[in-house]
Amino acid sequence: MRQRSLLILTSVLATGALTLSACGSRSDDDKKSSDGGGNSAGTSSTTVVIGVDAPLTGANSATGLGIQYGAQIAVDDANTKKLVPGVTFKIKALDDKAQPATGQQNATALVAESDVIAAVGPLNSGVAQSMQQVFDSAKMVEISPSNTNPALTQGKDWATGTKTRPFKSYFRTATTDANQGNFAADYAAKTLNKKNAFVVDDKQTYGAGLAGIFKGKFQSLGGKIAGTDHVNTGDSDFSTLVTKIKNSGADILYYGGQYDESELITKQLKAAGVHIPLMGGDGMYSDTYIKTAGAAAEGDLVTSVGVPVDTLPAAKTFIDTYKAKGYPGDYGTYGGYSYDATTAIINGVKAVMDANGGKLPSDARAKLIDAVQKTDFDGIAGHVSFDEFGDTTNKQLTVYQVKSGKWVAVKTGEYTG
Amino acid sequence: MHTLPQQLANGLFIGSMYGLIAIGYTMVYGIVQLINFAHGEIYMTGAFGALAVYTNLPDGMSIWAALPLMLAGGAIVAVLIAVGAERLAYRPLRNAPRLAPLITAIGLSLALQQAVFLWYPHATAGKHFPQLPGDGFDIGSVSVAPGDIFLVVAAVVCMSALATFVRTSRTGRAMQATAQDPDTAQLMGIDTNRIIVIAFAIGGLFAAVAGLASGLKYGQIKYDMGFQAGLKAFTAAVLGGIGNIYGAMLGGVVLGIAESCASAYISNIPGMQQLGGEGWKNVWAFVLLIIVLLLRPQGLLGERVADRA
Amino acid sequence: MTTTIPQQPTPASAGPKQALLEASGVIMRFGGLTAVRDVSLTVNGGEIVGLIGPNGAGKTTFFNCLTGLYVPTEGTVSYRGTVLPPKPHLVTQAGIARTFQNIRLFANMTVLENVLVGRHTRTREGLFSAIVRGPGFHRAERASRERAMELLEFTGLAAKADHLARNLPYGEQRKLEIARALASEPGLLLLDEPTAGMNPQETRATEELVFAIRDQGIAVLVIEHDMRFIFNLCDRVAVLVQGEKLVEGSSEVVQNDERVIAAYLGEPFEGTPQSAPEAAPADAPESAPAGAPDDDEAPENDEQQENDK
Amino acid sequence: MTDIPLATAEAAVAGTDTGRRAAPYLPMPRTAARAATLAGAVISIASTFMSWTYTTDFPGDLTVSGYPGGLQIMTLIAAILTGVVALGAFGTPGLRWLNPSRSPNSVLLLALATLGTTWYTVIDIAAKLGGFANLDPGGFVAFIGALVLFAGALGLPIDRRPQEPAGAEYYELGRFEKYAAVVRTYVWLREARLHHSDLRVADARKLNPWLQRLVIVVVYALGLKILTFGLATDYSDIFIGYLIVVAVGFWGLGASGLLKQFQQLTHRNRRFSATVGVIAAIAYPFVQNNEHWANLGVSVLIVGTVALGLNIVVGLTGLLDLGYVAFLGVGAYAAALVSGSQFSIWSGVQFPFWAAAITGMVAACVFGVLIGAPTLRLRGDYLAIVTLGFGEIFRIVVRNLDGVSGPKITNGPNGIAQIPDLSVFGYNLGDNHSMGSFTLGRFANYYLLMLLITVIVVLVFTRAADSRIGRSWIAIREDETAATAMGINGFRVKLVAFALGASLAGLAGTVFAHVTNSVVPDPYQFSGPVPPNSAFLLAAVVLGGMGTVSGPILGAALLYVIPEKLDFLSKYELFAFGLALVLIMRFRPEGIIPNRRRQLEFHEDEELAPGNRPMGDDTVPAATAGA
Repeated sequence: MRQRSLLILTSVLATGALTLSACGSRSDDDKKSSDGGGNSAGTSSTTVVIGVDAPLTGANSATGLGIQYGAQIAVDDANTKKLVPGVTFKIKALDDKAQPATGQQNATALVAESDVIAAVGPLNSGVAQSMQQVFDSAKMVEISPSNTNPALTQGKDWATGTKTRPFKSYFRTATTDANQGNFAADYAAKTLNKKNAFVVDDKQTYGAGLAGIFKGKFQSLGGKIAGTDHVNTGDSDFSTLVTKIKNSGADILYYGGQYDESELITKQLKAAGVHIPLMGGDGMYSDTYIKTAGAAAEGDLVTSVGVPVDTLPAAKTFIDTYKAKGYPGDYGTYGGYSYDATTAIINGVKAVMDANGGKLPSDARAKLIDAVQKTDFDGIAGHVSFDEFGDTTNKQLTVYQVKSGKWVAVKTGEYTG
Repeated sequence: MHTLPQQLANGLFIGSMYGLIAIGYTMVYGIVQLINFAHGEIYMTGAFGALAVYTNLPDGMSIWAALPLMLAGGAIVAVLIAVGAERLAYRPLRNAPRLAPLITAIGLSLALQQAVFLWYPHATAGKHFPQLPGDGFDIGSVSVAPGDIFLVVAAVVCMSALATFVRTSRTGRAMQATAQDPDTAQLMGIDTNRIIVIAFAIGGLFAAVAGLASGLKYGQIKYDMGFQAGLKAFTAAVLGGIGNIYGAMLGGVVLGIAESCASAYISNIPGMQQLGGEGWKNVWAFVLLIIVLLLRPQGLLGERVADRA
Repeated sequence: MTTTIPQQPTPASAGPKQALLEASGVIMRFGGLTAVRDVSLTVNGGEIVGLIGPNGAGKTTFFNCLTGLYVPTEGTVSYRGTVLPPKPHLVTQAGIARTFQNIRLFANMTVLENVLVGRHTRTREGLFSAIVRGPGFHRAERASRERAMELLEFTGLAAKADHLARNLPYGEQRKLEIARALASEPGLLLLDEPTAGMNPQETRATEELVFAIRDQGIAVLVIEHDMRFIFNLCDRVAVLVQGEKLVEGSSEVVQNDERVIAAYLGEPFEGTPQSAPEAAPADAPESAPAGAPDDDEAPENDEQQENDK
Repeated sequence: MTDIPLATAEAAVAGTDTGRRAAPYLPMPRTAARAATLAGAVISIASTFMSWTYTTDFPGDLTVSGYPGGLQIMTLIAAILTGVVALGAFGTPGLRWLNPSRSPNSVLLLALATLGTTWYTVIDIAAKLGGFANLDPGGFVAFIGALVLFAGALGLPIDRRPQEPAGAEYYELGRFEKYAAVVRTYVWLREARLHHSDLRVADARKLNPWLQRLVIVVVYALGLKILTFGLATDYSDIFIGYLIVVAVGFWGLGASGLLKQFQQLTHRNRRFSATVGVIAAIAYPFVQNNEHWANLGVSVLIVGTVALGLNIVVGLTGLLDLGYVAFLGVGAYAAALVSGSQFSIWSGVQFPFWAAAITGMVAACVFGVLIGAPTLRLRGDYLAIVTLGFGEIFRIVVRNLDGVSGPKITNGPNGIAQIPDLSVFGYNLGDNHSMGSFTLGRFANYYLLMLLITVIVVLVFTRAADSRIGRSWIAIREDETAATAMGINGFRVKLVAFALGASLAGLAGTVFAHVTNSVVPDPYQFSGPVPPNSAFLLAAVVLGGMGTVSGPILGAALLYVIPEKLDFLSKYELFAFGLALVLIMRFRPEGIIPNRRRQLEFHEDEELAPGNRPMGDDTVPAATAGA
């Protein structure tokens, strides 16, 4: 008796649910199409949406907003220049708060929206790991302007030379830790003639990766490693570490991580009377570093990806636009890469449409993967094209040094190791 | 081992800071048996209060002249927040089940941290803090920075002032009585509410001193500096014997020295090469806490109380 | 109150005159204060023993020593010839149940649930069987509920089984505490001032209840201030003064002992806490240290405070 | 508390006091009030068929005449509901069942919902588009209609709190008690409060059992519809309107007694309603056939399940665990290690899901015991701080176990990536599966798997709570000394609760690892902008209701969905979070879904007659302070 009643009611419920869902989806469709109608009333163009995923709030938001508005400017440029005739590009920016699970939710949200064609982002390599698969199963292009973990494109065993590309749909316009770390080691050993390096990192994907690569390369160039240590992000007292460095006899300190900790380390280091330069990656390339560390920062070095922006006219225009629009966030770090990544997508869309007689094909997302793979243009941070792993072929790097309280470019080159 | 004196000094400096913050935990706990989780954030707001005063001072003012004003500013902010939290958040919950004030404290801690993050100008990243002039100098094999001197002097002055206050003043004795037995103290005509407010205020004041000292020592303050510091300070308070003000300072110093020695020397122990260094120091601090709780749950200076089931 | 408690036969049921509880040489010191001095006491099967004494005589402290809430500084407590470990739950497990001077029910559980908690030691169902809910679990749960309902019938609370314990009137809360204690199927029941705050009718009813319990073969040790209650009820009475056992014997013996009269002389039985030195009987050889606090209350308060946190 | 003793207690109070008190807030003739209410409802309904604004710029396109859209639908629904419930309250035959308590309070609250959502819309249009000039006549009609409706409802005889006894003292006012004006205002405010909780309603259990079940099914289906409707709203504006209608409307339905009747029904048909609830939950990915919402559903279930595990520790046993998310992490890492990911140190090892789940549970349980054993002997406060420390340490340790600064286990900061999708009995959860006209995507699959786990955890929770061990947990929470004196081995019982909580979190962690494809150390922290983190889990428990089953799940859902829908708030989320914890503890410590016990525990004074209120909050001796 009970069984039968259950059965009947279940089927009633199921029918009900089906009816409801049918209504629900139809009314949604109605609304959407009427919305679309409203929007397209003025222009007769298709709207193509490019998703952006970055931390837009929270501690990393300055950099994340730089990514968002970098992409925004690229889209605005494409729309005003009518780069792809008949297409209006729009940005849909989602906030991943630097958390993998949120990044993944954003990825599914972007994938679920049919007018989103590709995505730019995310900022953090850890977040990218959760997003790659979602985009890949949807055959949707994802270009990160800032992920530096080599494993994202070259697979787990990249360090041993056996590189395999895990996801065909993932690209990046930033160069990997491998290039930057090697370039830094090269500069430290050959140009600065340092023999004995102390290597510290913050145990984050970026910092630990960079430090590990620096260490390997520095040793292979005949340098000695005086010691290694790892700090916790958020710590402010590094006196123990400083004492260790002081007694290690190192003549350079390499730090893999962000300026939040390194500015304190360099200050405490020099306060303890250890006057050796601190060298780091682009995570330290910030004016805040010099401001907080004060005189202690003098002589410290960073490597940064790309050539100095003021040497490229396109980059200058970008920065001027960014400032003129009054966008929040930090365009300096990854804004240019974000612009280039977005432009690569826009160019890809153009290529896909050209091949389809000027219309967007139904499988545009999948076709875009091939188109982006063939990207080849001059962006604002250098030449943009992707190798067989989806990595940028632009391996331009610059070393900056603090001189009289300012970052000054001391060497620009390409790592070709 | 020639680095030992320096490492001990490093531990002493950071430990004094823990100790100063731990006073706030231990006094409040001693009187109302409440772990004021938000105390770490009070330390943070103290530092930001001091910075706010500094940024509004005329340019070119000497840091020595600014220092008392900054201290006053930080103290006012921290004490107001501490007392306000007591009055508005904790006091209404005195009769509530024991989880309620703990959860309130956590909420308060989050809200304070985020309030500074959101509304203090440009506080989303670290804020630069003014520095004492002068370079570091060496005492024997130990190098010391001006910020360290300020910290140690502040800790010593604060501790002796507090000890004198508790021992000799009427209010101080009332505090001791309240900590012993609040009911009886109230029967004896002690206004327990006032005593509780004073405990929160002293905690806030000491936290502000610690916040200022931290800014002077590191040159950077951050909206999230309170969480770690609060956790460490609470550990220090437990190590020293919660409720005991001398224990708080002792616990702080012990914790600081343990941390710096663990970070410096554990990697020298065969088989533990990888487990030393800065990265593991918080782990060792935690292990120390667990060991103390296992072996001497009443803490180093705490009294053995019957039936702590 | 003539309902029988259907009692599962206890395997080692002690004979009427067999010693059930033997406390020998129990000493309890708190810091410098000795609350219980070398007290020995025996309770035989089927007996009702009273424990009286002025406020602060150490009665409750002695109780706490018997039930493992305090670890006696010296001395042993044995039950049916086995020395009891000083752990409350093991003492209950062995067969000694108790009530508290200040009622300690599980206020937010229903009356029935309170009694079911008392069944804890007499049931075995763990987490796993609770989750799997096999037939054995249902059987045990049903049996527990039946037994609990019997006890509620016995104490006259069956109609209120679904009420929250906190909503019961005072007298019924006392009864519920007794029912809860009986649920653990004790051989010995310790009652700590079961009639405190009761009117004469309620006191009579409690007297009946205690007799009914004794008639089930459960020995009772009871602390009380109400002399009439004690002398009506008890086969034997022990008098505790200043932590020491002054006299022990039948009601008449105790009633006529002049030291007892001296100890109580002029002292109201309830109410104002007396100051110890004056109250010290002339012939008590070692008088307590001057200003010894009211030890009957203090440790209990302390312990309660600590557990309320 | 069951109905009978409550009723008798109230009766006792009523006997000595004035008893029920009903008075309109706006004095007007009864017929006028009724007429205004109905007229307001009709005007509001009519207005939604008109155009409210000129441009389509406002979200939801309110320019169309002829049929309602966007926020107009909210006004329409609220107004219809108000109208029919009002008719029910006025005794219209055939509609009386809509308002079983016969109290106009429900009409007032529903009118408030209508007013809230309508005025919000109108003001939002004006604010977004720059002034009231952007309103079409329809907007003004709606504005007036809602006002008339609300005014009419204010004129109805509203059931209120009994009058305060003369000379009552208000200690909670502190030193302000000296000022007569303050006290008068305070008394006035106290007396103005609605009071309908004790109204008697017809017993729904007398209905035909078949009808009872039908009602349950319909209500669950409606609930599902309301939920999916809310999730499908495109704009945060519409969602706010939706929230106003749902929250205030729910309150109104509570006043009408319908919720009480529904509770009676679910209580009577407990097993049946649980089954229907589960079926409704299963229907969710079919009804809401969108991968993003399925993903959100998975996240809500994961966090809700973990919060439920935490509820055993916090809600039942009364132990505050502030590092609970670490156990989720332990489970996730354990599952990742045996998942067959090439980044795992045992990259060849691939356990079937059931084995991985057990691995995760066991690993988390071991950690739970390791943390609990030294601390559970001590006071509860120590546990809070040690677990907080453990939560932090977990992240640090995991970050260091990469072979460089520690043994190679977790791959350090890079975590374990490319965790393959689960396959259960040959059903690969990563693939799309077609079922009739539905396609179940990856996240829908995981949603269903996670739902299974949630059901298991709910069963574990309810069964454990209602057993010997569960009673001992609650006894420990209530009075640990008394509990040990009743023969409960406090340490052991607490350890069991702690380890069980940890295991359940570990179980959820195993799914979490597979859903997110990777495990990295960062999410497992004390507080962070997004779940899971310990503060979030605690907030879910506290917001939803400590000690209840549905509370933490509802709490998790709200904490997920509200920020998702109101994206402009995301910046302030953590701040709001902290503030919410403080305010909830102060004003509604029992959470949204109060545990029967907890509610009494927290609001004891209000259950008593006003004159019997215990001494004011502020004069309590410090003995119990901070307890």
